[in-house]
Order: sequence, then C-alpha cells, then structure tokens
Amino acid sequence: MSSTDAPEQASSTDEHDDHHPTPRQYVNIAVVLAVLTALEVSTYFLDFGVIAIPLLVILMVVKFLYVAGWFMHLKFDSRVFGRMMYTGLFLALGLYALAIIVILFDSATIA
Amino acid sequence: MRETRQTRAGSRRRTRTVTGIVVLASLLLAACSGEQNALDPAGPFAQGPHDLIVPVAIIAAVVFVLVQGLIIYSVIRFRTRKDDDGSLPVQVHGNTRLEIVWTVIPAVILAVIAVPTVQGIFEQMDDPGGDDVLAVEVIGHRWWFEYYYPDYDIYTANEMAIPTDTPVRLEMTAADLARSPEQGVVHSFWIPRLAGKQDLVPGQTTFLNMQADEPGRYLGQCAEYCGLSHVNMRARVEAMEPADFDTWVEQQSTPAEVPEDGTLEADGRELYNDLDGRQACASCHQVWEDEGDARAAGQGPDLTHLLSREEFAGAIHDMTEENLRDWLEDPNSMKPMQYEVNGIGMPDLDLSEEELDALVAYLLTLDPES
Amino acid sequence: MSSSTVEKSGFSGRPKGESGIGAWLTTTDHKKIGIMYFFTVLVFFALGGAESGLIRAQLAQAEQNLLTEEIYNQVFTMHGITMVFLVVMPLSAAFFNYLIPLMIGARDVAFPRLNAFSYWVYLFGGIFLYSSFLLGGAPNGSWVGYAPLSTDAVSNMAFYAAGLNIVGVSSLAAAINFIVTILNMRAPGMTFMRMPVFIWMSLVTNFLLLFALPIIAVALFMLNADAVFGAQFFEPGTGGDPVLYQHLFWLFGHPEVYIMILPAMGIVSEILPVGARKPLFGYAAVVFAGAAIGFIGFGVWAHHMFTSAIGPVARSAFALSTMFIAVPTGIKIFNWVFTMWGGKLRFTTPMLFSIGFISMFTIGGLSGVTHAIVPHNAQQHDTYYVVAHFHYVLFGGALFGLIGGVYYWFPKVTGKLMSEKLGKVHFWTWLLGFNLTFGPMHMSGLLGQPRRTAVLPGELGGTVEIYNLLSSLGVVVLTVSALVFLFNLIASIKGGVPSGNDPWDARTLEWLTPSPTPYENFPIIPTVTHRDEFWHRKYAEDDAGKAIPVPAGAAEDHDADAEPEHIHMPDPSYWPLVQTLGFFPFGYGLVYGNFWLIGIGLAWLVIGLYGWIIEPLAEGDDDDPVDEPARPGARAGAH
Amino acid sequence: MAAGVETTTMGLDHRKLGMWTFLGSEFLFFGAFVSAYLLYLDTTAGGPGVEIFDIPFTSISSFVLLMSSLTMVLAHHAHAQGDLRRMRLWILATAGQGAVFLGGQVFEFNVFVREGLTISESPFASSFYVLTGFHGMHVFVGILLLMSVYVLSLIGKIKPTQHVKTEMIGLYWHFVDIVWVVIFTVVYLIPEIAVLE
Ligand code: HEA
Ligand code: HEA
Ligand code: HEC
Ligand code: CUA
Ligand SMILES: [Cu+2]
Repeated sequence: MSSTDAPEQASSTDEHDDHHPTPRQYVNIAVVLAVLTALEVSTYFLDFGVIAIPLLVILMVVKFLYVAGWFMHLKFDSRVFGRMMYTGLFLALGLYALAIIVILFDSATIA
Repeated sequence: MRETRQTRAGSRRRTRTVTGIVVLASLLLAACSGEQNALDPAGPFAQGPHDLIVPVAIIAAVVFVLVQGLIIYSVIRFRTRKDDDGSLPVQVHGNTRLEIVWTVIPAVILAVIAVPTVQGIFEQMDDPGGDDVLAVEVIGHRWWFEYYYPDYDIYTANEMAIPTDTPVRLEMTAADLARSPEQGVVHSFWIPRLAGKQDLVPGQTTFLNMQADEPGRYLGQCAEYCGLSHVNMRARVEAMEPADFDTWVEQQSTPAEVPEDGTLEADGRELYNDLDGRQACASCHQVWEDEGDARAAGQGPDLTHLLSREEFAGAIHDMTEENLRDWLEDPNSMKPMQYEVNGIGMPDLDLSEEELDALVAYLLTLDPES
Repeated sequence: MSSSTVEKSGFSGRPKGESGIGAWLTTTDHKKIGIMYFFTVLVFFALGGAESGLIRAQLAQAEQNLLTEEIYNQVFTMHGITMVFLVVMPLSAAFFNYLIPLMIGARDVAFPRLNAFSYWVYLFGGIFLYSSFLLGGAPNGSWVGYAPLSTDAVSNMAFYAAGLNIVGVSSLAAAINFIVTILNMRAPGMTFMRMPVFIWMSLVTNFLLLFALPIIAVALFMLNADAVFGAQFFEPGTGGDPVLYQHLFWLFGHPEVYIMILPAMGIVSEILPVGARKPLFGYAAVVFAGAAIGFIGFGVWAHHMFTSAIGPVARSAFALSTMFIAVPTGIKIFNWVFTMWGGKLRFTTPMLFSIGFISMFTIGGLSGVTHAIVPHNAQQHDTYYVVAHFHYVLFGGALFGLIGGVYYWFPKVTGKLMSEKLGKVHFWTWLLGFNLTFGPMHMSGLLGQPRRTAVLPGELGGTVEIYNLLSSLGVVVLTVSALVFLFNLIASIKGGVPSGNDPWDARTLEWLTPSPTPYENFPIIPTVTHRDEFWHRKYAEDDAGKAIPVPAGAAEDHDADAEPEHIHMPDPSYWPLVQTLGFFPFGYGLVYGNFWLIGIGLAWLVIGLYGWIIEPLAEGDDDDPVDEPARPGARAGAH
Repeated sequence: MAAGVETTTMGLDHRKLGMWTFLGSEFLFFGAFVSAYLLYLDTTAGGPGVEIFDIPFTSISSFVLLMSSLTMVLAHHAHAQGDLRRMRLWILATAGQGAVFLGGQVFEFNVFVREGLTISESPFASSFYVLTGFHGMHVFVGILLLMSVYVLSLIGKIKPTQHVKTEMIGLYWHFVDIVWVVIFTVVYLIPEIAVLE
C-alpha cells in the first residue's frame, strides 16, 4: 500500500519531529505556567477587586493555550487535530451557556 | 382585557367557518365529540392556539399534497416502460435555480408562521391581570391533583370549580407530602378544552391560564408520565355560572358538621380520628370542623366536603357508597399505589366490616348539601 | 515483513480459525461484525416488536386489563429503549460497519479490534438491560427517564442509567472508529466531494454521536448517582433542579433523533439514483443539508420541553430554530424527488422502500413542524399525536430507509438476490400496516388521548376507541409483514438466486469488488477519479448529458499501474469479547451500589485492556507496523 | 495495511486522530458537570459551601499536576529521541506527580466529609464530588496507562520507534491537566473569591 501515492501526501513522522520544541523550550513554558499559576493563587491572598475574576479567566485561557499549543503540540501538528478539539470545546461552551441562560434567566417560574 | 376576549370570540366564529372548508374532514367529524378533545376549544385560552394551528394545518396539508403529488407523478410518468430501449436517461446533476426555490419558499413560509407563533407564546403565558382573575393553586401529588383557593382558603381535590367567563390563573407545583414538602415528581395539568397543558415541577412554580365560556364539566388528565398510576391521575374542571360559584365557595367555607353522638356516623368519626394502633385517617386527611381551626394541606385529599365531588381517587371512581367502601377495604385494588414500598398513596388499613360500615357512614355525612 | 513471525509467540497468541463459531467470536473483520450487528438487531427488533404488540393489545379497547399498570409501564419503557438504542442505532451501525470501508475503498476500519469491542459492548449492554426483567422488574420510567421520578428506587431506572451508559460506550467507540476511518482511510483520489452521500451522512452521524453521547453519559451518571448513591442532583428537596435533567437529556435526545434518521437518509440517497438510473440531483446541496441538519440539530433541544418550566423567550427561540430545521430537510426531500424526475425508474424492492421513505417521512416531518407551533404544542405534547409523529419519522423514515438498505446490499453480502416477489409483498403490507397502526394515532392524540397511559379510558369518547382498534389491527398486519421479511431473508440466504457482482447497475465502489465481498475487500485498492467512481468506469456521458456504456475492456483501467500489493489483514482477537464481559459486574455494581462489583468490573476491564495491548502484534492491526525497520542502536540503548 | 502515517488520506496517524477525536468529545463530558456545578454553587441546602475549600492546599496539588505535564512532554521527547531509559524516568516522574495529586484529592475529600460535606448533603456537594471525582478517575486511568507504558517498554513491547504511544498517552495526560486548569479556576478560585468579597 505504501506504493500508492495519495494526493494529500503527508510528511513522515520523522519530518515533523524536526520542528518539535527542545526540552529547554518545554522547561521555559513550564516556568511561564508556574508563574501564571502563582499569579492565580495570589488573587486569593491579595485583593484584586473587580479585576480579579476577569484576570483569572484570562490566566486560565492562557494556561490552557500554552499546554495545548506546546505540550500537546497543537502549534506544530496538523490543524485537523486542533479543529477536532476546538469543535468540542466551542460546542460545549455554546450549548451549556445556552442551557444555563435558559435555566437561570428564563424559567417559567420567573415569567 | 375584556376587549381582547371579545375579539377572540369573533375570530372564533370566523375560524369555525374556515374549519368547515378544511380538507381534513375527519378533523371536523372528530371535533363534535368527547369532553377531552383538543379540537373543540371551549374558552379563549384554548381557542387562541386552535386559531393558530388551523392555518398551519392547512399549509402542512398543502405541502403534503404537493410532495406526495410530485412523488406519485414521477412514479407514474418516469417508470420504465415495457417498450423501453434500454438507453439511459439524461444525466442531470442538479439545477441551482430550482434548488434555491425550494430552499427559499419553505423558509419564507416558516418565517410567516413564526410571527404569530411567538405572539401566541407570550399571549399564552402572560398574566391575564385585572381584578376578576381567580387564583387557584394546583399541587400535583402522586397520583392526584390538589387545589387550593388562596382567596377563600379552600382545599379540594381532583375537581376544580371555576366560574365561567372569568380568567383563572393557576399557580402550580408538585409535591409528595408523604416524603417532604419539596419532594415530588413532575406532573402536567391539562384540560384540553380550556387550555393547553403546563408541567408542574417540584420545587418550582409554573403558571397556566384558563377560562370556560360555558358551564360544564371538562375532563382532563395528568399529561406528564409520573409513574405507576399516571393513567389514574385524572382531572376535572367544573365550570359554573358565577352565582353558582359563589354558592360553592359559601358551602366550601362552612366547616363540616359533626355527627350526633351515639350514631354509626359518630362511631365512624371516632375511628377516623383513632384507629387504635393503625395509622389514623386524620393523620393524612383533614376534615375541617371548626372555624377556629386552620385549614391545611395533608398527605391525602381534604375530605371536609368530600361528597361535593362526583368522583374520587384521582377522579377515576364515582363517589358512591359502594365504591367508597371498596376503597377503604382495599385501596390498591381500586387504584394501584405504592404505599408499602414507597410511602406513596393510601394504605390498606385492615379495616373490619364494622369499621368499614362506620367509616363509610361517616364519610357520607361530609356533604355540604345536607 | 518476516520479522512478524517472531512476535507470534507472545503472551497468549491470537486465535486462528477462519470458520466456525470461534471465527465469529474472535473476528475483527468489519464485514463479519456488520453481519453480527444485523442479526442481533433482528432479535432485539422482535423483542421490541413483541412489546409493542403487548401495548397495542392492551389498548385495543377501552378499559382493558390484560396488563397491569406496573407491567405496562415496564413494557412501553423497554419498547422505547429497545427500538431506539438496540434496534435503530445498531442497525445503522451494521451498515456503517459493512459499508464504510467498502465505499471508501479500504480494507477495514481504522481500529478493527475496537470495532469488535463496540459490537460486544452493544450486545452485552442489551442483555444487561433485559436481565432486569429477571431481577425484580424492568425500568419503568419511560425512555426519557425524567428525574426525579427515575431516581425513585421503584422505577428500576438504575438499570436504564447503567445499561444505556454501557451501550453508549459502544457507540462512542464506534463513532471515533468511523470518524477516523472516513477521514483517514479513503482510497487515493477520493476527496470529500467525491464521497458517496452515505459516507457523508455516516460522518455527520458519527460526529453527532461523538458530541451527543457524553452529554447523556453525564445525565445518566447523575441519575445513577441520585438513585443509588444518594446524590442530590435532581432532588428538589435540597434545591436540585429536575429541569436540568430534562435539558441534559434533550441536549442529547434531539441530536439522537437525527442520529437515527441521517444514516437512512444516506441509504436512500444511494438507492434512488441507482433506481432512477440518474445521478443524485444536487449532490452538494444534499450533503450540505445533511451537515446543516446535524449542526442545527444541536440547537433545538428544548422543543421537547415547551410545556416544562421554561419561559416565553426560550420557548420562542427554540420554536424558531425548530421550524428552521425544516428548510434543510425540505431541500433533501425535493432533491430526492427530482432525482426520480426525468429518470427511468425501476421499482425494485429497495427503490420501493426508498420512495416509501420520502413519502412517509414527509408526513412525520410535517407533524413535527406543527409541534413547533408552541401555543398548540401545549395541546399535542405527550399525546398520541406526538407518538404518531415520531413513529412516522422513525418507522416510516429510519426503518423504511434501513430496510431498503437491507434489500439493496443483501446481494453484496451474500452474492444472492432476495426474492423480489416476497419483497414486494413485504413492502406493501409494511406500508399498509404502518399507516394503519400510526395514522389513526394523529386523530386519537388530538382527541385527547395521552401517551404513556396503561389503560385507554372509556370516558375519552367513543371515537378514540375505534382509532385505537385500528392501530392494534395494524400491528397484526405489521407482524405478518415482518414474518414475510424474515422468511424472505432466510430463504434467500439459503437458496437465493445468484446475483452476480453488480445486480443493480450501481454507482459506488462497494460494487467494484466481487459479491459476496472477499475477505480483503479489494484485491487492489482502487484509485478514484470521479464521484460515483464505479459508474464512471462503466459509462461515459456524451455532450448532451446522455450516458453511453463504455464497451467492456475499453474502460480506462485506473488501477492498471498499481502494483500488486502485499495485503495485510487484521488478525482476530479474543480480547474484545473477554474484556467486555467486565461490563456485567461493573453494571450490576452501579445498579446495586456495590463497590466490590464495580471494582471487579473495572479490574476486569483493565486486565482485558492489558491482554489487548500485550497480545502479539499482528500485521495490519491498529498498531505500529511490526515490520518497521528497527533502528540499530536504539534498541540496545533500551537496556 | 499498517497504520503508517504515509498511507493515510490525511497523512495523520490513526491513533492520534482517534485520540483527538475522543478528546473533543470529552469537553462535552466535563462541560456538563461544570455547568451543573455552576448552577448549584449556591444550592448548599444549609450545608457547607465553597468556603470549605482550602485554596493553598489545592494550589499545591494543582501545581504538581501542572508540572507533571512538563515531565510528560519530556518523556515523549526522550522517546522520540529513541532514549527509552530516560523516557521511563520521566514517565515515572509523571505518574508519581499524578499520584501525589490523587493523594491530595483523597485527603481533601476526607477532610470535607469530616466537615460535613458528603455527597448526599446538597446538589452543590454532589456536583462538586462527581465533577472532581470524575477528573480524579481520569488521572487514575492516566497513571495506569503510564505504568503500562513503563512496564511494556521494559519487556520490549514498546520499541524506541514507537513514540506515538507515549505521545498518545501524553495527549490524554495533558488534556486531563487542561481540564484541571479549568476546574481550578472555575470550581475553586473564582467562587471562593466571589464569596470572600
Ligand atoms: C428520526 C427521528 C426524528 C426526526 C427526523 C424528527 C424530526 C422533527 N421533529 Fe421530532 N421527535 C422524534 C423523532 C424525530 N423527530 C421523537 C422520537 C420525538 C418524541 C420523543 C419523546 O417525547 O418520547 C419527537 C418529538 C418532537 C417534538 C416534541 C413534541 C412534544 O413532545 O411535544 C417536536 C417539537 O417541536 C418535534 C419536532 C420535529 C421537527 C420540526 C422535525 C423536523 O426535522 C422535520 C423536518 C421535515 C419536514 C418538515 C418535512 C419535509 C420538508 C418539506 C417538504 C419542506 C417544506 C416544509 C414546510 C414549509 C413546513 N419532534
Ligand atoms: C425506532 C423506533 C420505534 C419503532 C420501530 C417502533 C415500533 C412500534 N411502536 Fe413504538 N415507540 C418508540 C419507538 C419505536 N416504536 C419510542 C421511542 C416510544 C416512546 C416510549 C416512551 O414513551 O418512553 C414508543 C412508544 C410507542 C407507543 C406508546 C406507548 C405509550 O405511550 O403508552 C406505542 C403505542 O401504540 C407504540 C407502538 C409501536 C408499534 C405498534 C410498533 C410497530 O411498528 C412494531 C412492529 C414490529 C413488529 C411487529 C416486530 C415483528 C417482528 C417479528 C415478529 C419478527 C420475529 C423475528 C425474529 C425472531 C428475528 N410505540
Ligand atoms: C398514609 C396516609 C393515609 C391514610 C392513613 C389514609 N389515607 Fe385516605 N388517602 C390517602 C391518599 C394519599 C389518598 C389519595 C390517593 C389517590 O387518589 O391517589 C387518599 C384518598 C382517600 C379518599 C379519596 C379522596 C378523594 O377525593 O380522592 C378517601 C375517601 C380516603 N382517602 C379516606 C380515608 C379514610 C377513611 C382513611 C382511614 C380509614 C384514610 N383515608 C386513611 C392517604 C391516606
Ligand atoms: Cu401525574 Cu402523570
Ligand atoms: Cu427533537
């Protein structure tokens, strides 16, 4: 089967290994993640006032993107993988947000 | 408010003529029978939706005829004929213009239907407001409906009395008092000729508007599956002229009479309050005998004016002496319940013949007419 | 490649036998698994049908007492569960299994052992659900299992929660398998827009499964936790919200109904062009509409809750989205009709069922649109009018399409034709019995007959009774019809007329290979240059769009330059069967709240997984190729 | 017909594609639990609520789990280099950190139960335990998988070239970590801060 040439021919495994990050880069990412986590936890000890919650959400998203992008190689791997994941993620966000909105703000009880 | 109701009545007459022409003759045929018939509205809150569905049904019928017509036409016209030369037909791959047509036309039709639908939703759910609105609280139990009239402090069950030509706003919830005031399962209150259905959700309050144009007995049914005896959870609305309704309120607001000492009925009352050792009727039911006492909901239906109702036990049995006796003797055979396994319903209290005689005699005194 | 023999001496060895029962129990061949799905479905269909027979017997007349309320409630619940989860979904899976690899020009699915795993989990999940009848009663809380009724111990719904979760594992595994197969294993040249519509619809369906199943898994876990482990998710007494369950269920439940219809739509889209001898009218539109239905299908769930505790804004929004879904569905209907338009129709049995599909499904679809008229939905909801709607779409839609598919691909599987004469008897009695059974329900529902009621109350009025009697008579016709089908099936398997390789003059790749399909599917993987590749190998179009047969032998041989290949096929395996048995202790543990059983079940599943992993590697499995050249040095470094 | 990447239509490894597909669906799974939790934040039925959380403690175990992602990716990197010995080392480190996290969770649950927060206490309690419990189960499965890789590579069942296997388990592990990133913020920090205010 290796003799048939598919039109959407792929790079071989070894090829895409080349642009994988180095351990040093991984460690750097981990340091960043650690700092972000420290910042997160500090919101508990220090009073950030109104920006605390938006800040936490932003930090969460950034951490998410770092882990997904670097550790899970989304930045380097095929875009198909990312699409799979983000489809699930955004579908979940959309559907559950809608359901929560209906339950909290438009239950018949309030009408 | 009155005004809209009048215009509704007007449109009602109009759609009656429209319905007459509707192709679905069977719809019409059916519309003449049955007291639990969704096609035969008897009040504005049932009429509104009806006036909406009739044109939709016509549109659907047209689409139906169109699609089936196309299918039948193609089947006949394009069948392979006996004398076919075996060649292949023209290989058409599609036609963008046609495809746009049958995308846009249904979309437009639906957009047109959507407008009155959304209006109808708000109309259906809005509080009718005004001074003459009667409030009734409906509590769904497994497996019977309890009604409470907050304006008059009246408890009753299964049969709801309402005055005609008066909007009624039901405030509904569900509970199985046997377990806790907030536990219960979902039910749905539905009197088809007076209004659509609305679920009763334990721990929440939902609302339903209804109104009857004519006096009469309107049948209904719990319409959300609620377990074992869901089928035996029926409901009735007894609509009466406002004057009769006032009389009814009067009667219900009078305490039950206490039978004279020494009679069989009085023995029954004794037993009702104390079944030595066995669970007393009074622990689940209330018979309100003294103006000074508070009226309260119980695990079972309020029995104060039991005989003012025509049916009992989820409105599945006629209120006759015989039936009441059978009920007390073996409630489960009259209506499947789950007292033993689940604490739901009325227990079999192992009553002796004498006890039955006395209790039934007592129950029969609970009649506001006497 | 010879290095693989070294591996054969591993932990337990792999089963060999090519025939006999052992071959079926250990098979990883997508075709065999598809066939097993099919026959299992037949059994469950008979069970679900028998249950519906009981329902109809009870309701044939008013105030009958053939079944007590207690039994009736179990029967209708199991009927719904059986038909949805053990008949229609796995029947679709049977088609996915058999056809997806063939239609995309592959030799198997991406994960053959996982495929076998899916089948066994489905079978055992079904047996698990039915075992409840012997263990104190079947679930009786309806197929939607609304809380808090279903958290009540007497509802036996723990069986439902655990059982459906088991069956769900099967579907989820299968969904991943088919998605990867379709995305990643197409023959060279088969671009997305060259895929058969059935493949498209399978892809959409499996994505729906992928994203909908986890939602019901959560709902069922919560139900299970409430019912057995004392959790309070839906317990109003402590502030739990019963409506949350409804949202979660229907978030899954509505995509689920499209999961049931889309495969049938795919099948019909394959049969109609063949029967009309004309390509599908508006391929792109049909594909796009299918994807749109799948997508919009996630946004309409609350239309099952119009009478529940949701407010006017939500009711309006969901009414609009629900109506809108009629647009893409309509596109498909009209495209199918115009596929027939101008063709030369041959009324073979598959074609009859496909035409029946369009016709009957339209009825169900139109009554669906009337449900979305929310003010009046309050009258229809939970009446037989809804029962009529969903049987028209499920039976008149999904089942008509799937049965048409059985007739159509039977020659592919067996190399024999099913009797056309019996097929036509089956079709016409099926159509008649179906309409007789479910047509009258529109009327009885509007006349006020509520569903899920164990007795037909006499007080509803005389008219309802006659409609119910007609419905019950319809089941008699359907049963006779089903027996004709069954007889036809068995007789044709035994002594059907040989069909040749291409009995219908078909269009898609699966007919390129001999019938019955050889073990390796394709001796040479075809290279695809057209949509409807197989047809284009047989015919050319002249300038006027008229098709002319290509003389035999003159066809340009697309695969001529392909070298003969060394064909690897997946080895059979014991482990899918052995491992999935672990779902029994696991499931019973969940039902009885027994942590020992749960532990045993989990341990069993894990050990099974190890068996699976450690099993000697075979060529062409879902594993690394064993013949990959080992890197010298690397191995040494490992020690 | 091996699943070699060269021979697939999209040029992707079946197993990686399958894993990503699965992870896509997992969002719907955890999302439903998180939604229930958010809905029930205040539904404590008079029992303990979010104030019961011990943020410093959870921060530490969250941090450990986060760092296990680093060791995981290093394990994969080592495997990709064909260095099984180092790979095993990192695998052990990862599994160890996972075990620390799990231990922390067990400890935390025990404390909560002693303080009166049992699963039957309230919808809040149920949704908290079931959500974090399911996450814990995922970690547990991850540890099992890691240990399998460890053992299989020892007995030669996983070869230096087969780094896709470590990569797959890595994907799963990182995903579980990501879910915890969300849980830590949404379940612990934000409600806690909202209560403090
Ligand atoms: C295969 C399964 C299937 C399918 C395909 C559908 C399709 C549809 N369903 Fe149905 N439905 C069910 C299975 C299905 N349903 C089940 C099982 C239930 C009950 C669950 C339970 O409670 O137990 C149910 C219940 C149900 C309800 C809730 C009823 C209630 O309980 O109150 C509603 C409400 O809106 C609804 C709507 C629709 C609509 C609008 C469609 C649309 O997709 C239909 C679209 C199709 C057409 C409209 C026909 C073709 C179109 C044209 C020819 C174009 C022109 C048309 C117009 C201009 C109108 N369905
Ligand atoms: C695909 C789904 C599907 C199918 C095909 C059917 C098929 C049938 N259903 Fe349906 N039904 C549902 C899905 C389906 N059903 C669902 C989801 C519900 C809701 C449940 C709930 O409320 O919870 C429901 C509910 C339901 C009710 C309402 C019950 C109630 O609310 O109280 C009724 C009542 O008549 C009914 C009748 C029938 C009938 C007569 C058939 C017939 O068409 C069946 C015909 C089939 C046969 C007669 C089989 C015969 C086969 C043989 C004899 C072959 C023997 C073969 C071998 C041994 C291999 N069904
Ligand atoms: C444990 C509680 C309990 C006890 C004790 C009990 N009942 Fe009941 N009873 C019920 C419940 C619950 C119902 C409603 C059953 C239904 O319709 O589903 C009921 C219904 C009734 C009804 C029908 C009322 C109606 O309008 O539907 C009567 C009459 C009745 N009980 C009389 C009695 C008498 C007399 C006794 C004592 C001998 C008694 N009950 C003891 C719980 C109880
Ligand atoms: Cu109450 Cu059904
Ligand atoms: Cu739906």
